[in-house]
Amino acid sequence: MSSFWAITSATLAKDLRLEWRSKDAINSMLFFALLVVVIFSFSFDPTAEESRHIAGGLVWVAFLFAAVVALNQTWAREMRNAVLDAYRVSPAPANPLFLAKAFGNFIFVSIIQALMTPLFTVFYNLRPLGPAWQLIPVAILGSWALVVNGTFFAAMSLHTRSREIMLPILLFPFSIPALVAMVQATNTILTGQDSAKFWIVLLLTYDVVFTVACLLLFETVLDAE
Amino acid sequence: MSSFWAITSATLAKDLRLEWRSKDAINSMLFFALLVVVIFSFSFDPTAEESRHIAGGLVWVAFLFAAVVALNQTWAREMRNAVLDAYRVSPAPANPLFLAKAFGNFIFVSIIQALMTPLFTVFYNLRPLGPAWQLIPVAILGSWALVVNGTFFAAMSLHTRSREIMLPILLFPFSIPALVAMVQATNTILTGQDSAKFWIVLLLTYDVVFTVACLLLFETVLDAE
Amino acid sequence: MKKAFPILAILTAALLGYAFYEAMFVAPTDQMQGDVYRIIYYHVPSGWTMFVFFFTNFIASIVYLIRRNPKADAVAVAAAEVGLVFCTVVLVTGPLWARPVWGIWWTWDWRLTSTLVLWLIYASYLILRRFSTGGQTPVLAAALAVFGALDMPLVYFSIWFFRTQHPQPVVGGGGSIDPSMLRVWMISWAAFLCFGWLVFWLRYRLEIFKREVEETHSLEAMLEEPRFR
Amino acid sequence: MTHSQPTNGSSVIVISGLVKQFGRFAALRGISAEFSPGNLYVILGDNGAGKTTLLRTFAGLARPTRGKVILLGTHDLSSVSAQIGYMAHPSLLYDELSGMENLRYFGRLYGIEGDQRCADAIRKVHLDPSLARPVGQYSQGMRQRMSLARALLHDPGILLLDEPFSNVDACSASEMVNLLGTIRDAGKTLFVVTHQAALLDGVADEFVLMGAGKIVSRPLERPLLEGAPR
Amino acid sequence: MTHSQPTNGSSVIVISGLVKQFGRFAALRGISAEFSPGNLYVILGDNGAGKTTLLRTFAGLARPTRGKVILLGTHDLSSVSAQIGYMAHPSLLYDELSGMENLRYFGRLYGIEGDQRCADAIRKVHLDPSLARPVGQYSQGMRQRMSLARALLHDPGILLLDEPFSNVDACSASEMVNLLGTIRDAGKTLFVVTHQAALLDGVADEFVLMGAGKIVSRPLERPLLEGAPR
Ligand code: HEM
Ligand SMILES: Nc1ncnc2c1ncn2[C@@H]1O[C@H](COP(=O)(O)OP(=O)(O)OP(=O)(O)O)[C@@H](O)[C@H]1O
Ligand SMILES: Nc1ncnc2c1ncn2[C@@H]1O[C@H](COP(=O)(O)OP(=O)(O)OP(=O)(O)O)[C@@H](O)[C@H]1O
Ligand SMILES: [Mg+2]
Ligand SMILES: [Mg+2]
Repeated sequence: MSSFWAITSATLAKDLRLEWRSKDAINSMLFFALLVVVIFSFSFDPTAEESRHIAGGLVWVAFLFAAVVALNQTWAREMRNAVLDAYRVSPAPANPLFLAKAFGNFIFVSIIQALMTPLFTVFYNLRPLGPAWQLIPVAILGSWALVVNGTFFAAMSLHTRSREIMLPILLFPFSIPALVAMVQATNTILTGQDSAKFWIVLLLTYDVVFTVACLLLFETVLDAE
Repeated sequence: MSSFWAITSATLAKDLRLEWRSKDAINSMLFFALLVVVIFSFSFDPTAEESRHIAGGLVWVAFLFAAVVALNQTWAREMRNAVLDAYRVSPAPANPLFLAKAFGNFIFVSIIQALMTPLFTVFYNLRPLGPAWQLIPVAILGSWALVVNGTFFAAMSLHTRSREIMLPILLFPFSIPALVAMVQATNTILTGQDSAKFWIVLLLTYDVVFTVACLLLFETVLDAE
Repeated sequence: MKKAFPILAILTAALLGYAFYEAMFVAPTDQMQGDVYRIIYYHVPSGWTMFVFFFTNFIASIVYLIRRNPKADAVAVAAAEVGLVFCTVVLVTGPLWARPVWGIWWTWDWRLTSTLVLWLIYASYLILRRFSTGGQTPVLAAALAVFGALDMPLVYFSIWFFRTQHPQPVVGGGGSIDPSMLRVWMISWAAFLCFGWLVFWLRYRLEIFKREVEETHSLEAMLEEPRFR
Repeated sequence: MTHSQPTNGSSVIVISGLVKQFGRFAALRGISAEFSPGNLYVILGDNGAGKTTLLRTFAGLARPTRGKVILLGTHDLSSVSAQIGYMAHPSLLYDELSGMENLRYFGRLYGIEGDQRCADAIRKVHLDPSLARPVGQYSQGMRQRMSLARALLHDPGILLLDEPFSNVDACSASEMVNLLGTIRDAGKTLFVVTHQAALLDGVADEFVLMGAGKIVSRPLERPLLEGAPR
Repeated sequence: MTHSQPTNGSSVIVISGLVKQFGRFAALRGISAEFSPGNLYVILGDNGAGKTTLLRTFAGLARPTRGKVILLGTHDLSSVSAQIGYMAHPSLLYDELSGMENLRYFGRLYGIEGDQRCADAIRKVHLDPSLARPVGQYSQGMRQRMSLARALLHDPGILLLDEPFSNVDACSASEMVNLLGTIRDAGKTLFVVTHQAALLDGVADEFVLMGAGKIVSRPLERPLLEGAPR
């Protein structure tokens, strides 16, 4: 078990190193976050009253976009020079690889979130009318939901055959419940009309179910040739 | 000159065939775009009157992000096995390659638009109050604006670290004028309050200026090592 | 060169001080806005100076693309950096001024927006320079600079088509100004230009120096034998 | 045709009726053979004969369509994977990391901590452990040698090497051959696919010739080779 | 040290003072040489000697840091690129397309229409033009040969081949050598980088030995080779 986490952390460290080769990485992410927010502000009139109603949707679309940018990259790196084969011939089990990738993407999405949230708040003049602290579990659970399935399906899509069928057809319907929950939870908290508890519990259930499913199935997906 | 177009069409045909075999770009674009539509329709009441005011922004942000996802793949294919070197040592000029890539991406973005527009219309209950046919030039000019710069900047980001994030960092600031024009034109047509002519002319100018600039500079960028 | 710098620095400091004095004490108080308006003597000269440097960057980039002269590239970096600093000053003084005058910090007015776009474009230019690998940085950056310069007219000419909250340009636009204020404006502008030029020159020297050091290193590397095969 | 060696309880690898199909094309067409420990096997054969495919089934990377692979007495290849070192045509290295960083990471997968063993492995292939350049900027032959270092790192009992000498200069190649000889003498089993059979003349224990998905002859009557193997 | 050939107006390639630096590392350290047409030059040297870098500057893919390359009498390498055939370490082929589809595309870049010439080029390297499998599923040696076919397709006057025989089986390699001989006899100039110098013994006109970014000796006193070249 301890080697399980040792491998996870080694893989995560390696991925972060590849990602953060330069210290400017954070700067570029900050800039990226700024750009996304600015793009949204141009496209929608952020001073409008209804901005609070659509803010939840906007924020999560922005994060989804960041996640897709990150996820596309995740496995491509392992395919170059067939490095994944080196992992597969080693005695290391499959799940640490999966977890490391998911954590890595989670960190990426979280950094973007941390950078973007203040920007959104300022530009859209947001002030949650409900309990603001609830936004934190929503953010964490929501990002994990995006990332855990995204990582899994991105791994599936390594094998072209399955990618064609799998990616849009599976990922799409599977992610909708999570997305709806995130957006609704955020909107409810921002507008303060209702309790977001139901949505948070739904998200939590979703996360648990899908994390377990991914861990159970990942080895099969990885070893499929 | 005829060989110019022969090479362009050969490259375009090759790209379309590759994409048809793997369906990489189309799938991830489609998936992303669908999610965006669904997220927004969940996140606020799409039958509301004001949906018409923000529809332009929604549609174009969705297309912009989808395009970034596709554009990131464009050149990756040419980097595998260093195939780009084979192009560079050949007597073929650089611009056909650029045009073929831009056309290819234009086709992808157009397909996505053709698929999404009915969805948007249904989900948001849109009915343009202005002259609807004007949406067609706006869509064409707008997509080309996104794609021509995107293809160029994606080629540029080949030579950089953290390639995937570089593309939006370069593309977004430079496309803001075009984006604003697209969004405003779409909104004006949908609400029918004003004439979209100015915006269409602005878009056209933008397209012409940047297409010329890309064609003039692409060879330099391609041959930079 | 070494002697010239302190002299120029002192002259510039004096000019800046004089401009400050003129702006704060000599220029008449605005009838409508009161004393807040005095920020104009920083806001507007910074705006002009910023354009001067971005334009320099554009010219230098073109020269680089044609001649491949490394000095042109050094000019381009220095100009972009200094220009970005002045752009930041505009973006900071603008809202500082807008708050008391318009009652808000920021609005998505086309003029403000286009200034923000300008800032974003040159920030992405500098990021590209950081992130590109190998010897092709100057080429890529120069190409990008040309794109930036093309974006600007599109953004700025559209000002005439909009009714904005922001005052119209005095030169070529519909705005007008009191001659005594104009005089102070010109003094501030001269001071800012001198200051900007001084910083730019320093930055340029530094860049050239850096390149010389790299050159020497690489020559040394060529002479020494490789440590292994 | 298939094999001429006596069945032996202590074989490291036993394969029987091995078939590997890719769609309609059969890359391996029913191979049965046994390989005993402590030997250096050289696998020869034309391009497309199935050599790489054979090594990949040994390594557990390709699942046989039919037939069995028994490695160190077990069917469950993943349980003995710590005993396998594999070097392929692609480098199996991260281009963006330096050689040392690469090995450090792969070491962790095998539970190897510390830089000492990584540096040793790099020195074994005559590269410099302190070279900070990322592997993507190595010359082709340097990368090839670094890839061998990766395969050797955890000191495996079975080494599967797919054309280790291609792109390697003559002098380094003969040093590598010596290294392989030493490893064999330490009791490991090696499978070396190569097209430069002459290089391994001095150290090979047995030559296995493959053709069109089968083992054609073994031990090889060596029409191609001049000197007798030890 | 640099070259020992008389200056000759009809040289295909003239290089002078060629330096190529990657950051602080100099891969080529001031090379001057001339190469006359109709010869087959074999470039030898240790890993990392700079052979690939040299070929890439000839092909116009790498811009020299200092020094000049004159190809067929001109500085403007892109104006003579139709005369250059280049084969590199990576295959320069699309993995997802079949061999024929690949060549058909690259043919178009050279203004070659029709399948005839593509099929001929594939047959020259002893592959089957009707093979529908994508190149990514070829064996390494087959891919290597297909890569050579790509370089030969437009019948260039100057062929730059970077280790064409690596991963190629002995029998195909000797056929390739014969092919190169025929091409040379048709008046083309060939530059072949290889670590298997013995293979080319029969057809090489001159051996060029590189070491640490320089041309060390030329013509080579061939300490490594037995037979005399033609
Ligand atoms: C809030 C952010 C603001 C930004 C980003 C901004 C930006 C700029 C820029 C870039 C210029 C120089 C452009 C040119 O000379 O054509 C400029 C000039 C000027 N600004 Fe602003 N500004 C801001 C707020 C304000 C406010 C609140 C006022 C006063 C009510 C103001 C008054 C002026 C004036 C009088 C000029 C000179 C016009 C001319 O002659 O060109 N600005 N501003
Ligand atoms: N994934 C695959 N799909 C389809 N065919 C394949 C695949 N991998 C290999 N093949 C085919 O199987 C055959 C054997 O390939 P293999 O790579 O094992 O040959 P090899 O003996 O290693 O050749 P080389 O010496 O050229 O490396 C070849 O004809 C090849 O095209
Ligand atoms: N892009 C690059 N960046 C930094 N260094 C490089 C780069 N490309 C090559 N080098 C270095 O230049 C030297 C020469 O490389 P080159 O590929 O020309 O060698 P080579 O003679 O072809 O060797 P091999 O026989 O192994 O292919 C090597 O030390 C290599 O690490
Ligand atoms: Mg093989
Ligand atoms: Mg090489």
